[in-house]
Amino acid sequence: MELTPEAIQATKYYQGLGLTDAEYQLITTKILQRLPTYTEIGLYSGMWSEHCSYKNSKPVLKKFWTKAKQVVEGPGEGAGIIDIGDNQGIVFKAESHNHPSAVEPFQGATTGVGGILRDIFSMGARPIALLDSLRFNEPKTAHDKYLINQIVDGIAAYGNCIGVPTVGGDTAFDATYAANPLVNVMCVGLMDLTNREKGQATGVGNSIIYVGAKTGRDGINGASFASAQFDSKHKSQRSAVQVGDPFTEKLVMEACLDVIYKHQDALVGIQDMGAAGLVSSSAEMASKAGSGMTLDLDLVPQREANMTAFELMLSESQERMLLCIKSGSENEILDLFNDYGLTAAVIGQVTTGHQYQLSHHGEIVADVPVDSLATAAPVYHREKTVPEHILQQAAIQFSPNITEPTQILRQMLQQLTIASKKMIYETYDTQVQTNTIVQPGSDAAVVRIRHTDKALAMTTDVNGRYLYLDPYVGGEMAVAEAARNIVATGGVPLGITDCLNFGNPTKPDQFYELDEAVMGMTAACKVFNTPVISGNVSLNNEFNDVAIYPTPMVGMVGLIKGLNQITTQDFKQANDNVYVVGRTGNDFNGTEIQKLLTGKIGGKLFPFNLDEEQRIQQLILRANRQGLIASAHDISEGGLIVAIAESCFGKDLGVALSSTLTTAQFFAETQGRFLISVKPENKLGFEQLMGRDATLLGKVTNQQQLFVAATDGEFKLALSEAKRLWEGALACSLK
Amino acid sequence: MYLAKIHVNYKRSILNPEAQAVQTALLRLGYQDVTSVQLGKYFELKLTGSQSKEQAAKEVDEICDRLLANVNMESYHYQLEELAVAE
Amino acid sequence: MYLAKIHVNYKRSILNPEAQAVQTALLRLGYQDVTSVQLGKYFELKLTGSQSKEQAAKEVDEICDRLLANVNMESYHYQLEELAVAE
Amino acid sequence: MKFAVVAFPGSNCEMDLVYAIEDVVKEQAELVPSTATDLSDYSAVLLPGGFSYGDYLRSGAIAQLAPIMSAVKRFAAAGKPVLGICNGFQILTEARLLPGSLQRNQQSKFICKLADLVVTNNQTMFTTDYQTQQTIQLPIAHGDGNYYCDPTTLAELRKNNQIIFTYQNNPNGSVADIAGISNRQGNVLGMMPHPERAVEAILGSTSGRELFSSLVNSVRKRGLIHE
Ligand SMILES: Nc1ncnc2c1ncn2[C@@H]1O[C@H](COP(=O)(O)OP(=O)(O)O)[C@@H](O)[C@H]1O
Ligand SMILES: [Mg+2]
Repeated sequence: MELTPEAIQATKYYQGLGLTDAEYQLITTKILQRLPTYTEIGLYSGMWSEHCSYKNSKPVLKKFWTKAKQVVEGPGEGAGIIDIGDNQGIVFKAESHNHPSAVEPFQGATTGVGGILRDIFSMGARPIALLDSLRFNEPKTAHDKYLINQIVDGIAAYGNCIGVPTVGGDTAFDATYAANPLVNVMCVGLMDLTNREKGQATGVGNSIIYVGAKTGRDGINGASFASAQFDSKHKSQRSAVQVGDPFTEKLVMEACLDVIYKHQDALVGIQDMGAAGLVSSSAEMASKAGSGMTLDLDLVPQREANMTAFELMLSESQERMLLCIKSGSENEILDLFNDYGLTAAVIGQVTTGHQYQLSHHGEIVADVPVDSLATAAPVYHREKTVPEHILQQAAIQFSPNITEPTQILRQMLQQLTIASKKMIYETYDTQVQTNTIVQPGSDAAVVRIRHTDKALAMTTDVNGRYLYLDPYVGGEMAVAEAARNIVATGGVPLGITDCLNFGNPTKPDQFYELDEAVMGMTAACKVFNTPVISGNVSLNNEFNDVAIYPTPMVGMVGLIKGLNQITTQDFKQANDNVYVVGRTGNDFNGTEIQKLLTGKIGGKLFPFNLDEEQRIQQLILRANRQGLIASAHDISEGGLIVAIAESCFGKDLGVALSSTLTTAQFFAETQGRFLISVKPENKLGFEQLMGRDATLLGKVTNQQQLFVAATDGEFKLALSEAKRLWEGALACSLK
Repeated sequence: MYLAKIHVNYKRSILNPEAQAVQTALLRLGYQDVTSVQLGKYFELKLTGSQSKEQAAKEVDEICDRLLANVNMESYHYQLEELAVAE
Repeated sequence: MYLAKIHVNYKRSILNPEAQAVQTALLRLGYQDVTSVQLGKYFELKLTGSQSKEQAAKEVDEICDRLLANVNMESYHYQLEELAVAE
Repeated sequence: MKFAVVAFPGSNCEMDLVYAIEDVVKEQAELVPSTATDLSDYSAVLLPGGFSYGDYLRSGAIAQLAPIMSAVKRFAAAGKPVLGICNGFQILTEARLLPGSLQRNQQSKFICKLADLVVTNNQTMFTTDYQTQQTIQLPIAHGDGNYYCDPTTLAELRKNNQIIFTYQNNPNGSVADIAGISNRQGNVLGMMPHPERAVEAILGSTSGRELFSSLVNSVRKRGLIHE
């Protein structure tokens, strides 16, 4: 039996659903002026969860810079849209599936991919690429390895099946993610701007159509689950597992795109059912349009018998969409879905007024103002204080003592964050749709836009260690690194999406990290002209009260205006000149070398100059446009020496270089630097353009050796050995 | 030596897309009278180490929990048969 | 109404890569005494149309041959149970 | 000439084939739904890659029951060319138009990479523009690409020159390094690698072009053409 309104109040049942006393008060006294029913309290718990309402993060998200000339649609709809000319737009967004993946790694990852795809095609765009940003523990235990293998398999299973290439991503390893791995997936779609869709339900009498998988009891109230923190005591939360069905999603995607492209006259609005399932999609569609809505839950396609209204509204069964269809056109759309072999049904209507009414078994089970669900959740302005570990930071930079440079290089190449991720991305179909020009393994991935001379560069980046030491500067660096990767391939950055993976916002020192990071990211976005067009917040990433490193994943897309401008990181041929562009400092706090040599990271993060980074990036783009660059690689984790090694591996070419840097400086992670190779005939032109920003290091060679002389020692390693260590490390650690 | 015959199935409330696909295919082939399709995995393991049936059961439980079944969404049951050691 | 309990297994002579993967994983987890792993599929179909057991058997054979098993490499066997029609 | 590209629910390489044929090979290609029953308008039939019916149960098992497959069988029986790529190959084996079957990759993971192949028979309708024993590079992208047949069948395949492509470094455990086989008559070819992904230099390889040009030339030469 369902609890009565009185019993809900007396037992404070709402607390178990994630609502506070004050929130319950607000509903009873201000909004409804009566006690909510069991179904109604469920609706509020889903809609007022962090996942749907952003109640803790809204004030922070407002700080993002979202308006720029190229933005057609900013945050708010399923995903943002950027104009790339020729009446085409690109749509992209990222989504986190951290908690589901910690519980059920394979299905957690698959449903993450499924969810982000729906966000993209519901905008009227065809998904053309996926990227995955993963954070794991250094695999030690069988469970660590199981998590990694299953999460990667899950991403592969869904993306490969549905036929969207997974073209890039990033993977880093740190003990901070041991109990709380991060699984962030980004999708990029391409659309004609004329097909732009909105998730709105307007027009009294128009019909609400449900299409896709039938509703089951899976993931009931997953939105509040995703917003709750983990600890070793709450194993019972583990009921919220959903199974991904990429085959059904493929049919849903093709059918919905068919409706959007060919049945515009019938279609009023379309939205995916994501977090908080049916209630969130329907209430948002009505609220955005200023309409009311009634739904008859008996008409909802159901997989299981005897489901309650609460369960039907809050189920997070996957592969479902909601459409608003003009009255009179219902059969046209139902027939279309039927032809695709999909279940679809009219389940409700747009009404006058602003009430949201649900009936079930002939009774009204909920009758609430629709805006109270969608927009009236309280907003919390959280307190922030500087974390203790930042107050305690030593001001000086760590100074690595490198006695055996070659040996340290060997070890560095095997650090999992640096080692090749081939064994991950080789399990992804990177080529389906036959547009992938630069596959994983270089800096940004490049996907061409068929039948044009344009291409898109895309990447995901963030280094949580930097943010842990300084969330503001680390946030700037995350955006800068993404831009650097785009620029290295020849792209002009267009915009970003993000996944804000943070700890508990009610703890002032953890809220500090979120707030500072967003301000840092915003500062950088303005400098690189990359507005935030979409994103996702994942809070409470903590286990037994310890939060992960603040990890705001940045997903960036850039435009390459001519296919001949596409550049990769691989050295192209012997005798090309090798340069480092940008100044190298003694920047070691938070770096891989600090971690390798001391087993931890610490101290004040090294300084960063955004304008300097932007200036260098502009120079690289200019050199690229003038055709002066043979290869370009951004310098990031592991520093210059790692970038050099990586550029050698692609075409098995060696280098003979010498420099005025110390061996230690070869591991510095100073931002704003590129490793560039230039053909002999372009040497002069390149040097003239770069002036003092480029330092000649030497030449690419045919010898299978990596030889680099520094002031206090040299790196000398057979290429085959270097490559074996770098390519083998990850597989070896997962054995 | 014991032979463990293990069935692993999805829990009732969990979607089984594969079983659903099979049922749809049967419908299309004209088998309208097949009203329900369940689909699970079946394992046979030979255990040579266990001395007693209890010990074998303990090992099988452990193997199922750790590897063969995903207890978040699957349930399992098994039978144990004693085999002549010579095999 | 009949319930068909169907096992589909790889033929003996054929290497089953998935069973092998399970065995390797068991080894890695330390279960050295598991000397053999077989892995197959298990179906339960409810048939509402068949009037007799023979008729049901004929239908199940047909379904297995056409869809559930690839007789190139798999074999199947099944049991039929009569169910109360009310179900 | 006009190619039929059969799209099953869950296929995902059908448009790649259409683009390869129209943009690069410069011939006509039409999508044909799996519910269609007639292929008489076409000179060649292509079964594309992807995950027909999610590859649930077994790859290709449900697709082989689709209405279009009777038409494919008639088309093949008439000696006209049928090419199954990746999932298409799996469907052809499930439909018994080709012997053997495709199992899970040996290492049980999906693999996507450029593979070195050897053209072992250049006498088929699909391979005349290659040299025999020529090494070519085609992308592979599959989870169930591990070709299996019993020893008797393998001996038959060898005797009749039905092994058309082999891997230079076996990526998935296939018997005899098999990457592609034909039927006895040589007009039905199944292959795991994706020639349609290898027709433009900018995508990494052009080794797939000869397969399409061989097919076009053979069809023209044999007068199998339907314009
Ligand atoms: N999880 C992943 N999925 C797909 N590609 C990945 C993944 N992790 C890393 N890669 C690819 O490996 C290459 C190197 O990644 P990374 O070391 O993060 O590069 P960078 O430091 O330049 O950002 C990139 O091409 C990236 O796309
Ligand atoms: Mg990079």
